[in-house]
Order: sequence, then structure tokens, then C-alpha cells
Amino acid sequence: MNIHEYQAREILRAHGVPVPPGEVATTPEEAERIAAGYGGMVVVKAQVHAGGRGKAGGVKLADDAADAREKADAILGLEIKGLTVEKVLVAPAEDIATEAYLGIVMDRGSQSDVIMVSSEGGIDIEEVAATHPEAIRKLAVDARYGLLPHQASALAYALYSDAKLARQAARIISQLYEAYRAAGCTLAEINPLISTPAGEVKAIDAKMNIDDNALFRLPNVEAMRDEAAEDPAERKAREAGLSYIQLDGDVGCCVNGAGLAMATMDLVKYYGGEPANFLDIGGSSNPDKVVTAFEIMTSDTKVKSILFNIFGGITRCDDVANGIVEATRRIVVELPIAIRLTGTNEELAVDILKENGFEAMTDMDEVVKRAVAMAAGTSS
Amino acid sequence: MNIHEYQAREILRAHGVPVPPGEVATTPEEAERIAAGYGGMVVVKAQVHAGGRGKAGGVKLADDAADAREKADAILGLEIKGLTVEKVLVAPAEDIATEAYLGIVMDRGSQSDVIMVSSEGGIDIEEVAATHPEAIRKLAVDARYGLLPHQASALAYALYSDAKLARQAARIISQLYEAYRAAGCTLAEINPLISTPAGEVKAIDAKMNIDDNALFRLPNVEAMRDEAAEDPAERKAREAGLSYIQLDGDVGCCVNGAGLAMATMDLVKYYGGEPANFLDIGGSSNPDKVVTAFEIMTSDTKVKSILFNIFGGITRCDDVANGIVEATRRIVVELPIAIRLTGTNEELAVDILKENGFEAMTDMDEVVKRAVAMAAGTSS
Amino acid sequence: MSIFIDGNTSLVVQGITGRDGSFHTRQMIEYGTKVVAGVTPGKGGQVFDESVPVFDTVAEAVEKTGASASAIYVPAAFASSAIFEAADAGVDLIVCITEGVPVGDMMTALPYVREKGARLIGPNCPGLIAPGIGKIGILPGQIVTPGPVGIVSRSGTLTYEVIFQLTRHGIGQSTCIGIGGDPLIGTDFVDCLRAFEEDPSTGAVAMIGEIGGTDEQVAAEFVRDHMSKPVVGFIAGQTAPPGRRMGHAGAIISGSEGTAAEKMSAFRECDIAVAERPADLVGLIESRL
Amino acid sequence: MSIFIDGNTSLVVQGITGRDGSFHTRQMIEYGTKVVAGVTPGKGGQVFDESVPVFDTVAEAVEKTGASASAIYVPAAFASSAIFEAADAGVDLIVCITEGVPVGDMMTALPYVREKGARLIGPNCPGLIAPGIGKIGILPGQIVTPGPVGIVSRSGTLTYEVIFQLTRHGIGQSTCIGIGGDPLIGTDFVDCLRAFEEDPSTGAVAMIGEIGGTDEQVAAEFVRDHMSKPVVGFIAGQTAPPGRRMGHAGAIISGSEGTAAEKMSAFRECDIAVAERPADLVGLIESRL
Repeated sequence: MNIHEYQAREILRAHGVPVPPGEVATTPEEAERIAAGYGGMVVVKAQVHAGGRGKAGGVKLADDAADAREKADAILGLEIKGLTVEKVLVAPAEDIATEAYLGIVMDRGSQSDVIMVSSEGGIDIEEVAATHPEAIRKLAVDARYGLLPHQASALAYALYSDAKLARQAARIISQLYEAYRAAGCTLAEINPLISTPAGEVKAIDAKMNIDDNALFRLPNVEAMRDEAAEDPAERKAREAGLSYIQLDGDVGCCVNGAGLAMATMDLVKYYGGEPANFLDIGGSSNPDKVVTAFEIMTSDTKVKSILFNIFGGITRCDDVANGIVEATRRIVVELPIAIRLTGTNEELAVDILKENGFEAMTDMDEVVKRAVAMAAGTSS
Repeated sequence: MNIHEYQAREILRAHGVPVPPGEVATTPEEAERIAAGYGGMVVVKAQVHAGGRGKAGGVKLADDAADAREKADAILGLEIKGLTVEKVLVAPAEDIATEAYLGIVMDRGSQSDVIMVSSEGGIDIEEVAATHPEAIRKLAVDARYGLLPHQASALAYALYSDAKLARQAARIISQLYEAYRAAGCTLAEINPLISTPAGEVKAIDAKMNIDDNALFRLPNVEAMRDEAAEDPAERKAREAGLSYIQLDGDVGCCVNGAGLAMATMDLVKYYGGEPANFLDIGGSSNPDKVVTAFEIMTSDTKVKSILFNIFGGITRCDDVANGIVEATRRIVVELPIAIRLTGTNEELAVDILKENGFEAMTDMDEVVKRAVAMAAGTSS
Repeated sequence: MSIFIDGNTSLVVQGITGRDGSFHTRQMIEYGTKVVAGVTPGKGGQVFDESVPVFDTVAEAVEKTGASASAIYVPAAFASSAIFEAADAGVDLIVCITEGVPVGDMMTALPYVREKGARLIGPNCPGLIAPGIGKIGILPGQIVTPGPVGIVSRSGTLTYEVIFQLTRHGIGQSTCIGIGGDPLIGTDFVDCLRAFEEDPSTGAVAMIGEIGGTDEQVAAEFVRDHMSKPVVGFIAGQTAPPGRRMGHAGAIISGSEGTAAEKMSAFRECDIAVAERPADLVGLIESRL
Repeated sequence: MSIFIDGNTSLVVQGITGRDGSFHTRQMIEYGTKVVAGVTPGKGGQVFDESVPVFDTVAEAVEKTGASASAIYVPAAFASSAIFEAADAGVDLIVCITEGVPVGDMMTALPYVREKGARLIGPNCPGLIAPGIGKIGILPGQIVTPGPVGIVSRSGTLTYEVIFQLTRHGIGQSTCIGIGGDPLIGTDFVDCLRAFEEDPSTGAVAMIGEIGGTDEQVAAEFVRDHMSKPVVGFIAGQTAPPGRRMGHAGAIISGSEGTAAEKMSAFRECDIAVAERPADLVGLIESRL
């Protein structure tokens, strides 16, 4: 799960990280009011789950409250990477002496959380990693011991030779790590971490990605989910316990198992079609889930055919077939449907489906070809 | 540092351990008022830094508030192992189905914190350990991982076969370990841990010893120090940064270094005397510390002679000699003093002392014999 | 023959009285796996299906029955604790089926398992099956048949699909292992490839990867440098968009890292024949046996 | 010869610019120890006494100077962190002089040091000195003289006293080690005894224990079972009351465990001659050389 910059700032603040003030506005008037409260120059920043806000015009400096209102007006409603900006963060502009990068990421290769610092802040860390990796100092944290004070200190001295700045940075690094662990993060970034001419180190921007699997025990973090920023179909799927991701194609895919679902999408493409989605209904043959799957796929107006690909391992194919029949009794599906069921009790399943007027197949390649043809209108 | 039962109960409660109510009284009237508030039977328990309260008459059951007043009156002012009871804890009497023991102790041998449980509760665990150790289940915690849930669970099932009780106990074990770590304990005990006829598991008694070395970062725990329960001389020594323990003898011993101080006490005994105290003045030659050392030793009316044993390693003996001279200019010491200074610049030191009228020696055995003779009055 | 399990493997099932645990315990017993004990705290003393004794702790189960392996079917919130417990009890092999384990929990569970000298497969995996010998996990016994092909995969049903197609074409398997779809897992491709290389009953290996991470790339180099047996591969997720988690917690393209194209080209560079479709794996394997 | 240090040992001093650190660094250099670096965070780039370069981190100090050992003179609040840092930087020997380190801090520092393959002496110890070769810590150089006696002790000034008396009687020392008065320490009696047994320059060992714990009892059994060289012993605290901490955090009789009488009888049972007075050690050693 992604959370917004202003939410990540709240979490950091709760862990003691010095984060300058800042408030969220959903209207230009609100932004003006907030800016007036601070006085002086402010920054207005789009709160949206997409990178590259700056380049997209989502971050603007405003001279005063009236200007903040104008800037907020320009940013609110902006489309950034397909997402509409609904909120802006208004924060006093900071005096910046230096900008650095500080990030923690769950690293699969080393099976540890890796802390990265770079004195080249405010930039894209992936770009720095690709072009001059020597500018990034990395540390793999041994989770058994946690981040040790001397490790935080060594990273801090890699950023600042001045002891006063380094001591502040060491504290911030430890606090960020605590926040990262406590909030179930897989990524947490402060970019830039600034020092001011007065010798203070502060977190200006903040980004956090949360491990979905950790949310069940983090109700406070779960509460930060911005449902408005979610795709409605994806939200509906999530709430029904389905895993769904919308794509641009026209063949709706409903599969049991994530790997098989991806392979099915790939096969749609292989046979000249375009998958409309990733949808994993898991091992259940519960008609409720099948109903929801139909509702989600049919709500995508681009979808022209629906493809079921079910491998009955533990799941019995006849159970799934009954689920599909039951679901289509409850809701009307106008689109052509191609179904493949293989494995345990497949013959029974095919009989059930045919009796109820469905196309029923047992081969994965065949059903994909059929669904692609249906979507292309080259099949009845 | 020891803390009282009522303070340990506070810490446990803050970590979620179910601890029944209870309040502290310093007068019988207060005890009566508290008991009246609870209604019904109460327990009145001496709050004193000594074991074996029960046997010493420091724990009594009272039928009602009036009775609680009487029982408190009997307990307050009682002497238990040389300590006067100044406070009692008044708590509602609990219905007890079973009593168990739960403790955590810092174990030097395994270099880990060891959790011990025994279904024989309410008794002296050292006695159980000596007589039937198989009744105690132990677990050494690997501090890198902390107490793992399955470990707490296994200990809990060793206490209770009933899952409802075991689940509560597992939670309490984990909470006790958290409290133990957070409060810098070297020992934490719940004895007894009871189950009630209604199926609840609760901590009735609680005991904690705190690592003195951890107190600097635990102001809330340091604040629990009961200065009234401390020996005044020992408190004065502690506040001056001296390590002092009063004993029953008549030869006051002032030594630099703990090992040498113990060896000096032993030598006093070896030569037929009785040491009046352990006193380590450390490596400093600061006259202030020497003044305090004199004040502490002379405040013990049993003391008949004062023995200085200083090994000048890094410390220069002449510095210490000057410190002693300076100190005796500031306060008047009526008792005979024997001083031994060996090591760096010892000749210089002996000269300084002799010039100022002190007995000055260089051999440890000789000075001890001399101080013992002085105390016995068999020497001028 | 087989890898990681054999006819002597004796199993304790953690969560045996749960819905999934009880179902799959029956399936495992039916397939011939020696299930010697179950664990559900608070249900110690019961007997599952009148044949498998249930204990409160894994330690007790191991002490009383000598179980050498554990299968974990407990809810995600308790899965890492179950892994710690199994490792602590001294079993050699731990198979964690549970999906949805927080990755932060695995950060400490993995070194613990290593320190205790155990092998963890999973979490979020279907487990493993040695056709004709036994199975631990949820892989359906009826789709496999004994033979020379080792299968290692990050997926569940996609693996079943491949096994099923091989079996239909008369090609049997030595051992089939699903290593799990999470970003942090106990046993990776290389561990399995090394075991297959050493296993006399395995003649060729099919490796089924997916988007996310670099485990397949590392495995490809291992195949090039250390394997004499033929390996063929398939990667799921060629059409997956970047930055989205495709069902599996580990199936996500981060930045430009972990794409199917990158993995397929790593395979090809290391002489691993790459199937465009799952069905193509059959022919690729057949021609190499 | 000597144990744990030799002429090649090169030292980094953590806390070199502090009051104790600077004083003892000068003492160590004067005694001939190769002090190659100092560490004080924030003072990197300075030069101590115009001869020893100061770094912000131990890692940098080790990288630049190749230091093989570290001496720690930092306040108690930072001592365990300094131990972690030294171990992490890869030094072989860490000598922590600092007194007052919370025992909870040592609970994780000790396994860390072990995992990194380093040896820790202390905390709360005077360190060690190899007469004529070098010293790490605070043992006064002027009281020792080279010779055949190995000394290992939990104490500071009591050790000086014993060394001083031996030296006065013309009996020199191979290495003198104070292992520290805390309940949790990195190197115990047995570690030192084993090293003395293997050290060709050591002919006899004096072991100076005190009340608290069972380290002396364990050491006595080691002497009985594994040592060919004569060992004599002394225990301080025969008159110490139970339950009171006698200066050292570790010098406390818990219940009935850790009394001087118990330790002295363990010594005698294992053929370790026990001195009644520190002065008696001289004669006991002399007759065994």
C-alpha cells in the first residue's frame, strides 16, 4: 500500500524526525488559509501516489497566501500519471544549505533492509544508482540486532563531515529505521534530507510503501489508505479478497493462482489479444467471489470477452463449475464467456457447464485462442 | 537497586500484566480507608526490601476495614531483617484456585536472561531448585531475538494444561519479559502467579531488582528509589560516588578498588579484627571524596580505628597523601588512623604523611595488623 | 529418489486441527506421507482422525514422535512464530504453506532457521511432492507421476499446469517444489538446482519463474557455472505492468528491475531453453531427456 | 611471549580525545604499545599528540591503519555501541575499560562479538599487559617485569598489589590480564587459562577471583582436566555479606551461590593451591616454578 507524503510525514514526526510544519488542503481557499497562517513563502505539493510530481507540475513555490491559492488551483485536479490530484500539502518554504538522500528499502537479494544515503539529494536515487553508484553509501541491517548506533553514525558521517550535522543525521537515520519497522514498510525515503544555513537537519519530503501483509496488525496505518485515490474496481476486488489489476486490453481474465493468471495474460498476448486485467480468484469456488469477479470485469467497458482459466488441483473443478453457473444465475453477463477447467473432476465440470449453455474446454491454449477470437469479434 | 512490591506492580501494570488493585498506606488509618474502599477481605503486606516477609509477620489477611487497621498497625514499624516497615500495601484478597511461580533472572553462566516457571507457586524458588529442580522449567532467552511467542507458549503450557489459562499465562510471560527489559531488571518475579476459580490468571506478588548501571537512562525507575529505606550512610556514599556497605565490625576500611577493598576486609578478619565496612573510593585523590569517606566511617559509632589501603597504580600516592592531609584539615577525625600507600611515588607520600603526623606504611599486612591493634586498644 | 524428502521423512503438521491443516493432512496421509504428529496449542492429548497424536508444542511432538519435518498451515499472523518453533524443535525441513506473512517477520525468522541448521521452504508456497514417495504441502497428488524431471517454481497452479501437461505426455517427475511467491523465502532456485544436480534420479529440470527480484538471474548463472543436467525455463508475467504487485507479494517489477524480458534473456545467455508458452515446456524437456 | 597481544598488535583507541582515553593512550605509547589510530566521532582528521591520526569511525581507522586491536575508553552509555563498532570493523581484540555498562547492553553485544570472530576483554576491566612488549588498558607499566607467571584476575588494584609483590620478590610475569568485575564479560578465566597453558613463556598461573557467580568453579574444573601447568589462586570477599554488591557489579553473593568459601574449596578440590592472604601468593608461586 502507498501512503501520501503528508501521511508519511505524520509517521516520521511521531518517531521524532524533525519534519517542518505542513497541512493538507483540498481546495484553493483552504490552501490560501493555511499559507496565510504560516506567512511568507510556501510550497504547494500534489499528494498523489505517483513519482515525478515535480516534472509534472505538481510542486510549486508560492510567494504568499494569494499566490498559494493560485498554485493550489493549478495543481488540484491535475492528472499525474493517470491519477487526479485531490489534495495538496502546503508547507513553509525552507532555507536550504544542502540536500541529501536517505532511504530504506527491503532488499530481496541480501534478505535484509538496506539503508542508502547519498549526499546528492533531491534526485532520483535509481538514476544515481545507475550512473554513479559510488555516490551512494549502503548498509544492510541485520534484523536480529536492528540498526546499531555506530552504523547510523557512520552513515551520517558519510553525509556530513560537520559533527553537529552528523549527530542530527544519525538520530534521524535511527528514527527513520524505527518508523520503517513500526509501520511495516518495504520502502521509506526522505528525499531531500536538508541542512539549513542555521545548521539544522530536516526531512522535507517523505515517501513510504507499506507491506500489505503487515496491515492486519497496523490499524493506524491501514486507516491511512486513501480509498479515493484507489481504482474503484481494484478497491472492490480487494474488499472481496480478490487480487485484481486493471490493464488496457479487452479480454477479461479470471484465473485461480497468481502465476497461472500471469501466464494466462501472457498467452492472450501470445495469441494476438490484449488482456484486460490480472485477476486471481484464489482456491475458492465460492459463488460470491465468482459474482464479484464477473461484476468487476464487466464494469470495465473495454472488456469484450471473459476468459476463465481454472486449474483444479485441490479445488474440485465441478465445484467451480457450479460456482460459475450459480453466479450467472444471480447476475446477467452479456459478454461472451470462454471457460477452461482442468484437473480434479474436469469431466464432471465440463458436463455441468455444457448443460448450462457455456463453452467448456480443458486445454489452456485452446481457451485463450477462443477468448481472443471472441473479443476480436471473429467468433460467434 | 531494589524497588518495592507496589512499585513493581505499577511497572507490570504499565506493561499490560493483569495486577489486581492495591494501594499503599503509611498509617493504620490510611490502611483502614483503603480497605473500606475495596470492601470485604483485604491483604496487608509490608513494603520492605527484604525476603521472608510472610514468616516475619509482615503479611496478614484482614476481614474488614477495621481489621485492616489493626493489621496495618501491627505491621507498620515492624523490624524485618534489620529494616523498619514504613509502608504497607493494602489489596483486596483474591480467590485462588492455583498458585504458580514465574521469574526472570540475569544468568551469568549462560550469559542470558533465564525465565523460570514452576507450578509450585508462592514458595521459595531457591528451595524448589535445591530440593526438586525438575519442578522448575527454564528457558534461556536469546537476546538477539527476544522472547519468541512459541517459547512463552511452551512455558505457559508447562504451567497450565487448560488452553484458556495457558493463553493468558503466555501473554503475561511475554509482558513480564518486556517489563524486565524496559526497566533494566536483573531479576523480576511474580510469585505467586495465581489462577482464580473463574479462570483468570493474575500477578499477586511482584519483585524486581534493577541493574544500577542501567538507571542513568531510566529516570522513571530511578525515581522509585526509596531513600527512606536506604541506610543513610550508604545513601550519602552513593551520592558522593563512593561504594560503601556497612558491616558490624570496628575497623573502618577505606580502599581504592573493589577487589583490594574486599581483600583488605578479609585481611582484617585474618588478623583477628572485624571490618566495619566495605568502602571503595575509586581511583580519585580528590580531597572531597576523602572527606566524605571520613565522615561516613566516623558516623558509624562502632568504628574504633580507620585504615587506608591505597595502591598507587595510575593514581599517584603523593596525590592521595595530599588528599588525606587536606581532608583532615577540613574535618576533625578523633579516631586513630593507619595509612598504607604503595606504588607510584610511595616514598614521597610516606614523607608527606609523616610530616603531618600520620602513621604511614607501605605494606598491606603491616597496616592491617596495626589498624586491628588500634581498634582493639592494644596499640597507642 | 528425490530431493529434500524421502521415504523416511516423518512429518509433524502445525495447525493440524484447522480447516486447511486437517484437509491437507488427510491428503498427505492418503498420498503415503508419514504424518506422525500434529500441533495445535490447547489441543494436546487429542488424536486427529484416530491416528495422529496432537501436541501443544512442536518440541513435544518431536520429542515424542521423532518427526524430522514440519508442515505449517496456520494463519499469517502466527506463521513466523510457527517457523521459529519448528526450527527451535530441531526438525530438518520446514514447509510453510501460509500466504500473507509480513515480510518484516521473515527478516528475523530466516536467520533463526539458518542458525538452527534447518531448511525452510516457503512461505506462501505449495510445498513439495516426490511422486510415489510422499508430499508435504498442498500439491495435488493425482497429477504427478514418477520420472526424471525435477520441477522448481515460484508459483502454485501454474506449476500444477506444467506437471499435468508433462504427466499427460508420459513424462514423470523426480520431485516438484514450489519455493513460494514471497520476496523473502527460505529456499531459492539455486538451492533446489544444486539438489537436483546431485540427485541421481533427476535427469532434467524445469524452472518456472516470474517477474520480480533477481532470483532467476542468479539461478541462470548457477546453471551455467555448476550444472551438467539440462535445464529449461519459463517466466510468467511478460504482460505485467511495472510497479504493481501481481498477486504474489514478490511478483512486482521495481523500477526497471525484475521484468520477464530480463529474466528470459538471462536464461538464454546461460543456455537455458526458454518456453514461450507453458505448453512448450513439454517439448523442450522431451528433447533433452 | 605473551597471550592475546604481541609485538605486532596495533591499536586503535576509541575515545582517544577524552580525559581517560588521552591519559592512557600516552601511557600505552610510553610503554611501547603501537597505537596507530584514535576514534572520536566528529574529530576525524585531527592528530592526537602530533602522532596518532584520529578518525570519525573505527571502520575508517582500521581501513586506513590496519589496526588489529581496540581499546575502549568511552562513557558507559556508549560503551556497548563502541564494542559493536569495533567488532564490526573487524579488529581481533577489543578491550573495554569502561565501568558501569548496563548488563542488558552486553546481552546483545556478546553474541555480536562472537559472530564477528573477535575477542572481547571486559568491560569494567584494567585490560592486559605483556611486560616488555606492550599493554592495552590501564595496568601500570612500572610495576611489572618480564617473567614466567601468567596472572588473570577479576580485579584491578588487587591485581596490581599481587603483581607488585611478585615483582618485588624478583618473580616476573608473562602476561597480566584483568578480565573485569562485571557479571557478563567477554573473556573468562577458562579462556585465559587455556591461552596460558598454550603459551610457552608461561610457567605458572595465578588466578585471582572474587565472590559472585561460578566462573572460578568452572575454571577450577578446567585446571583439573586440561592444565599441566601449576595454578595458584586467591579469592577476595571472604567477609562479604550475602546479597550486597561489593563495588563490582558482579561481586555479589546471590542466595547461597558465589561465596568465597565455595570457590576456595572448588580450588582445593581441583589441586589449585589457595592463598589465605594476597602476600601468600608469592610463596605459592615461587615453590611451583
